[in-house]
Amino acid sequence: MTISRRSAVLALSALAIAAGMGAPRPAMAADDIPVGILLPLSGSVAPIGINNRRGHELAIEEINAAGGIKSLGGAKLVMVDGDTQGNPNVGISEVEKLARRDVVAIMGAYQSGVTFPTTQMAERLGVPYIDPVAIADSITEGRGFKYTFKVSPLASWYARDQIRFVVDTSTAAGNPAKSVVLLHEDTLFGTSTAEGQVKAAKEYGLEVLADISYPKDTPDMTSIIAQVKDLNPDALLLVSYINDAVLITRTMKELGVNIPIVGTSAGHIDPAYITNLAKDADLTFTVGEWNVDIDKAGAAEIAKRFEEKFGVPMNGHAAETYMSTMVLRDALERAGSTDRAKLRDALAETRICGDDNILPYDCIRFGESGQSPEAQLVVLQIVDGVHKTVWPPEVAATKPVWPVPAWDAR
Amino acid sequence: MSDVYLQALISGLMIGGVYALVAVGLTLIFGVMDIINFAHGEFLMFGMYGAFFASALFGIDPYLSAVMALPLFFAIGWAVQGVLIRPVVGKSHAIQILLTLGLSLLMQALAQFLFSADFQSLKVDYGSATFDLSGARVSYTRLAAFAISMGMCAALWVFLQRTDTGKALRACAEEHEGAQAVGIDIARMYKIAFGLGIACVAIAGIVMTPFFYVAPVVGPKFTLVAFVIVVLGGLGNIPGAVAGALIVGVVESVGALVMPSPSLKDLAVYVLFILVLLFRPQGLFGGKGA
Amino acid sequence: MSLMEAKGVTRRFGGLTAVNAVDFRVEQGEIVGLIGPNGAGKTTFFNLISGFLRPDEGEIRFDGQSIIGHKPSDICKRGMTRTFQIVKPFPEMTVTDNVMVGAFNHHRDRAAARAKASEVIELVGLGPQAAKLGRELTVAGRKRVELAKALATEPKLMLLDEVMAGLTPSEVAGMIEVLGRVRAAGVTMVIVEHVMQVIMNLSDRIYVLHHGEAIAEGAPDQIVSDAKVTKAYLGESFVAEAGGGAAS
Amino acid sequence: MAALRANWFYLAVLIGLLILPAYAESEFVTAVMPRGLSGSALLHIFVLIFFFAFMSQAWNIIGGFAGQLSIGHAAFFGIGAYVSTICYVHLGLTPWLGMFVAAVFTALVGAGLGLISFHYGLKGPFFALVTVAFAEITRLILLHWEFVGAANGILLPFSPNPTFWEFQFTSKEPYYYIALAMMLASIALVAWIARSRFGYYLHAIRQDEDAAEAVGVPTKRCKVQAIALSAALAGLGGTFYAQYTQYIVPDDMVVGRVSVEILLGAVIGGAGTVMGPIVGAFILIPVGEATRVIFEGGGTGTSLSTLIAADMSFGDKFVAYLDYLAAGGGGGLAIILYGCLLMVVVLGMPGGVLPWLAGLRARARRRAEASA
Repeated sequence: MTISRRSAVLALSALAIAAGMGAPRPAMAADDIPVGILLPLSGSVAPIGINNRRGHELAIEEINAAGGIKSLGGAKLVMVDGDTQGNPNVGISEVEKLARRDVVAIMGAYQSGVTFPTTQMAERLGVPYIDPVAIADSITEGRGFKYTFKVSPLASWYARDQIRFVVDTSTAAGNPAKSVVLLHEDTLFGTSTAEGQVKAAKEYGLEVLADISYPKDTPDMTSIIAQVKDLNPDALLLVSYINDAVLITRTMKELGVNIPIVGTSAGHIDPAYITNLAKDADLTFTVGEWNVDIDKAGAAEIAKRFEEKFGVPMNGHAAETYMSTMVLRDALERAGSTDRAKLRDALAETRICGDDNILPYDCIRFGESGQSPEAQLVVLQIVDGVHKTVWPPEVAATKPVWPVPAWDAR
Repeated sequence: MSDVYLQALISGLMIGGVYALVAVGLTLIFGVMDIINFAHGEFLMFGMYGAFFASALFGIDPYLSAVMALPLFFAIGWAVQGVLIRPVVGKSHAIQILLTLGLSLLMQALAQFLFSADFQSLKVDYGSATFDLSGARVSYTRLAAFAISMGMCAALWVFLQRTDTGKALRACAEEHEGAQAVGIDIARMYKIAFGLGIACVAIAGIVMTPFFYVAPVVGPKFTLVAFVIVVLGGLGNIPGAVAGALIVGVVESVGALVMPSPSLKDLAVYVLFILVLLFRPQGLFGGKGA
Repeated sequence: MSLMEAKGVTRRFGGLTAVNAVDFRVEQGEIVGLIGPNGAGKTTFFNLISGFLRPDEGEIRFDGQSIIGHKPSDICKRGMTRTFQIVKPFPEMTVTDNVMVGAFNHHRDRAAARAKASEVIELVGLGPQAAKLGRELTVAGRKRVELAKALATEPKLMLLDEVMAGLTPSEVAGMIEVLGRVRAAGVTMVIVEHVMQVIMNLSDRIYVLHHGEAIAEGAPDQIVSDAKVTKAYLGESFVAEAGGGAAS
Repeated sequence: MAALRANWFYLAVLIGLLILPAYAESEFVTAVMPRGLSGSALLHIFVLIFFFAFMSQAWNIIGGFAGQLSIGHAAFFGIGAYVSTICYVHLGLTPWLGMFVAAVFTALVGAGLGLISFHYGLKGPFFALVTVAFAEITRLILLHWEFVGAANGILLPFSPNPTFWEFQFTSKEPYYYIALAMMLASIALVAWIARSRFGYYLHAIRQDEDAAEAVGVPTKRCKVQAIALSAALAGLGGTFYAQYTQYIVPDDMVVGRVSVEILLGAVIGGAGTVMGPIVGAFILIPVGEATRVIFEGGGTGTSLSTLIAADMSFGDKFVAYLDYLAAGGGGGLAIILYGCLLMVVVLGMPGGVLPWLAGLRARARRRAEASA
C-alpha cells in the first residue's frame, strides 16, 4: 500500500529532476545577447552540423573581441545551441526552446527538411531566422515569410552554375561538352537539385543521357558507375553526401572511369572528402559557396584563423555561417535594440558589400522573399589535396584541368 | 551493354559474399537463440573502426586485423550475450527486439562519442588496384573480401557439421528442450553462438575497410540487408543464407541497371522478401538445415 | 442422426500416414473413449475433427453439416470444443478471465459472460482460485481451467485430450466427479486418456487407434476382450491388471 | 483500492493538464523549469507527449493487446499524413474531414496488410519483419511518386491568418487541446476495448493463439480488425502531425526511427495495458528533452581526423584524445544516456513500467499478508 505512494512520489521526483536538471551553463551577463544556433549536432549529419557551427563560433569570438555590439554598449554575443538531431520535430522543439531563452535571432538549420518547419515556427513566434546554408528554393520562394532571411543561394542556382561551368570550361578547352549524366541521392537534396540540373541543361543545350538517383548509404555503387562508364558522358554531375561521394570516386577509380566529376557542394566540398580519398580526391570539381583563395580581401586571413582554431580548413558552409553571423551583427548595430521586430526590420535593410562580404559576390542584401538575390557560386577543383577556385574566371585562382587525365596517368 | 551487365554481376557477387558473412552471423544467432539481433550492423561498424584505428595509429594491415578480430570479437559477443542478451532469452519477442534496438542506438551514439561522427576511410596502397576479367574490372580488395567471407562461411559450416560443439549448437537450433534433455549446456551454447555471430559480422566489416568508409551510422543498412537474406535463405540455415546473400547482392547490383531508378532496386528486394515470408517461410532452399 | 460423424478421415505428413481412413461416430449424450498407444494418431485425429488440421481425405459432419475446412473457432461456435493435452491456460489472465474468453462465445455482454464463467468455475470446483493468474496454478488447477474454458463455450460436444494426465489419484477422482457433473449437464464427450481405469469407467463406447487406423470399436468390456486390441495395444501387463479389474 | 487511488492520480494529472496552458507563462513554471522550457516551448513538449502517447496507444491495440509486434507503424502514420494533406492541397477538403478520409484509407491498408500476413500465418519476428519491409516499401513509393511530391514532400500552404477550418493556428493552445483530446479519446477507446469481448479476445490471442481459437475466438478476424483499427488511429495521428509541422516528407516520416518512437512508449509504459503507452510517452519525451538540455551542444571541439594524423607520439595522442573525450568527444552523449535508460527499463522491468509497479504492489501485499 505504502509502496505505491512511495513509488509514485519517486517516479514523479525522478521526472522532475530529469526535467529540471541542467548542466552548468556559462553564466550569462545581463547585457549579453543570446543567439540561437540550430544545427544537427548528433545523428548521421552531425559532422556537417558541427563544421557549420565553427563558422558561427569564430565570428562571434571575433565580434566579441572587437568590442561586441557597440550600439548596445558593447554587449557580447553568446551562442545558445539547439541540436536538431536532423529531425524536424526535434528542430521545432529546439526553436521553441531557443525562443524562450530570449535569443534575438536563430541561425540554421543546414538541412532543408528541418529548415522548412523551423522557419515556419520562427515566423509564428516572430523570431528572425537567418538561413546560412540550407538551399531549397521553397524555403523562401512563394511563402511570404517576414522573418526568414536566406543568405545561401537557391538550390536551382547550384544547378545553373554547374551547367554554365561545364559549358564554359569545355568550350575553352576546345571540345564543347554535349552530354552529361546526373547521379544524385534520392532524398530531398539530391532530387530537388537534379530537377534544376535537368532544366539548366536544357537551357544551355546539354543532353542529359541519364538522370540516375541512388539510395543514400548504398554499400556498393559498382553497377551504377559501370552504367555511367557505358554512357560515357562529357561530365558527371553528382549530388552526394560525403560517404556516397567517397564511395563513388573510389568506384570510378576501380572501374577506370575518366569522366570529370562535378559535385554539388555537400559531400564534395567536405574536407573529409580529401582526407578520405587522399590523392584520389584530386581533380574533382565541385560547385561551392566560397573558397579560401577567392579574390576578397580578408578572406584568406579569416580562413587562417579558422584553421588555427579548429584544425580543419574553412569551407563554404563555414564561410556562410561566418558571414551570416556578421549579417546579424550588422543588423544589431543598426537596430540598436534586441527587440526582434526591430531587428527584423534592420535585417531587411541589410547591405554588406565589397570586401566586407567574403562570399563570392558583391552585396549581401535581402529581397522581398528574404532571399539574397546576388548570391553566386564558384566552382572549385581539388589540386594536390586543396580546393582551388577555377570558375567563374573573374574570381578564379587557377585554370581548371579539363578534361581529366586517366586514373593511371595521374 | 553486355560489359555493364557482366560488371554488375561480378560486383554483385563480390558484395554478396560479404553480405553472406554478415547474414550467416545473424542466422546463427537466430537459429540457436531465436533472437533477432537488430544491433548486428553495429558490431560490423565497431569491427571497421577497430581495423581503421589499428591501421591509422599502428600501421596494422586490415587483413591482419581480421585475423586478430576473430578471438577479440568472439569474446565481445560472449560478454554481450552474458550481460545483456541472456536476461531476455525466452522472453517475449517485443522485449528482445526492443533490447537489441536499444543496443543498436546505444552503440551508434557511443561510436559517435568515441570516434566522432566523421566519415573515415582506411588507406592502403593496394586500395583500388584492379585486374581485367573479360571486360569487367575486378578490384583485388573486393575479391579478397569475397574470398575471405566465403572461406569463413565454409569454415563455420564445417565447424557446425564436424565438431562436437558445432553439433551441440545445431541441436540447440533444432530443439531447445531436447538439447537440454541430452545434457547440452544451453547457456554456454548461446554464448558461443552469439560470440561466433559477432565475430563473423565484425570480420565482414573489417574486410570491407580497404574499399569502404566507416562511420557510426554505417550499420543499419547492413542489418536490414541481412534480415532480407536470412529470410530468403531460411532462418537458421547457413548454406541458405550464403545463397540468399549472393542473390541479394546480384539483384541489388543488376537491379540498379534494370529498374527505372536505381533507388528503386530496394523495392524489388523488399517485395521479394515479403513474398518469400508469405509463400516460403522456410526460405527458398527447403527446410531448416545447418 | 449422429451428433458427430467422421468417414474415411485420412491425414498424411510427408510419407507418413498419421491417420488412415478412420470412421468415427458420436451419438448425443454419449461419452466415447479414444485409446491407443503413443503415436497412434489420437491427437492428430483430435486436431482433424476440431479444425486445427485439414484432412487430406474423408468427411466430417457435425450436427448434420460438413465442417471440413472450417476454422476451429467456427467449429467451436457450432458447438464442438476441444481441450489440449498440453494445457494452455492464458498465463497473464485470472481464472475468471480465462473462462470468460470461452463464455464470450455465446454472451457478447461482459456481465453475462462473467456470470456464465462463475457458473462454470463453480461447476469444475475452481471457485477459491478464481482470482489467481493462469500461470500461478498447479497442474490440477490448469487442467480444470482448460476444462472450464471449453465448458464455458457451451458445447454440445467436448473433445477432452488427456485431462487426467499428470494428476494424483485423488485429483483424478475429483476430475471424474467433475466429468460426471458435466455429463449430467447434457454435454456429450470424447475422451482421450491414458489412465485406463478412467476410460473404462466413464466411456459408453471405446475406439482403439493403432498406427493411425481404427482397429476396434465397442463397449469397454468388448474392447478389453478383443484379441486384436489386446495383441496390438494393451499388452500382457494390462491384461493382467486391468483385465482382472474388469472381471471383478 | 489501488485502482481507485490510481484513478484519483490520473484525474489530478488530467486537471493539471487542462489548466496548464493558462499557467505556462506563470512565474512559478518559469522558475521551476529549465531556461527556455516554459510558455509555448513547454506546450510544444506536451503536444509531443500527447501526440506520441496517442500514436503509442494506436500501436498498443495491435502490438500490445493482440501481441503482433509491428515495427512499421510509421507507414500508417505517413500514409495518413499524405492522404489528408493531398485532400487538403488538391481538393480543398478541410483536414478536419480529411483526417477521417485518412483514417479510413489507412484502416484499409492495415486490413490488407493484416489479411495477407495473418492469412499466411505470420507470427512473432516474421510479422515484425514484414512490417519493416512494408514501411520501407511505403517510403520508397512516396519517395518516387511525383503526384505526392516525391522526395520534395509537400509543404502545406502557410496561412498568416488561419481559420479554424484550415486546422492551423497562430498560437500553441489549440494544438495543445486537440492533441490532448486525441490522447484522451484514444485512452477511452482502448479502455472500452479492454473491457469488451474484443479486448478479451485480443489478450487471449496474444497469450496463446491456438488456445484462443479452440474456445471460439476468430483469431484471424480479430487480428485484422485490430491492425485496421490501429492503422486508422495512426492515420489520424498522421494528419495531426502534418497540420502541426506543416511539412511532410517521406524521409523524415516513414523511417525506422519513427516506427520505433511509436512503439517505444507502449513498450516502456506497459504494452497491452490501457495506461501503459500514456505513461511511456510521459516518461520518454521529457527524458529525451532533458538529455538534450543536459548535454547541450557537445561534440563541437576539434576534429578527430586531425588528431589521428597529428605528428606526435602515441602517448601524447592518447592524452590529447582523453582531452577530446572530456570536451564531449564527438557528441552523442544525449543519445547514450537515452539508450542506457532504455536498456535499464528493458532489462529491469521487461513488462514495462506499469506492470512492474503492479508487481511491486502485489509483492508488498503478499508480504503484508504473510506477516499478518
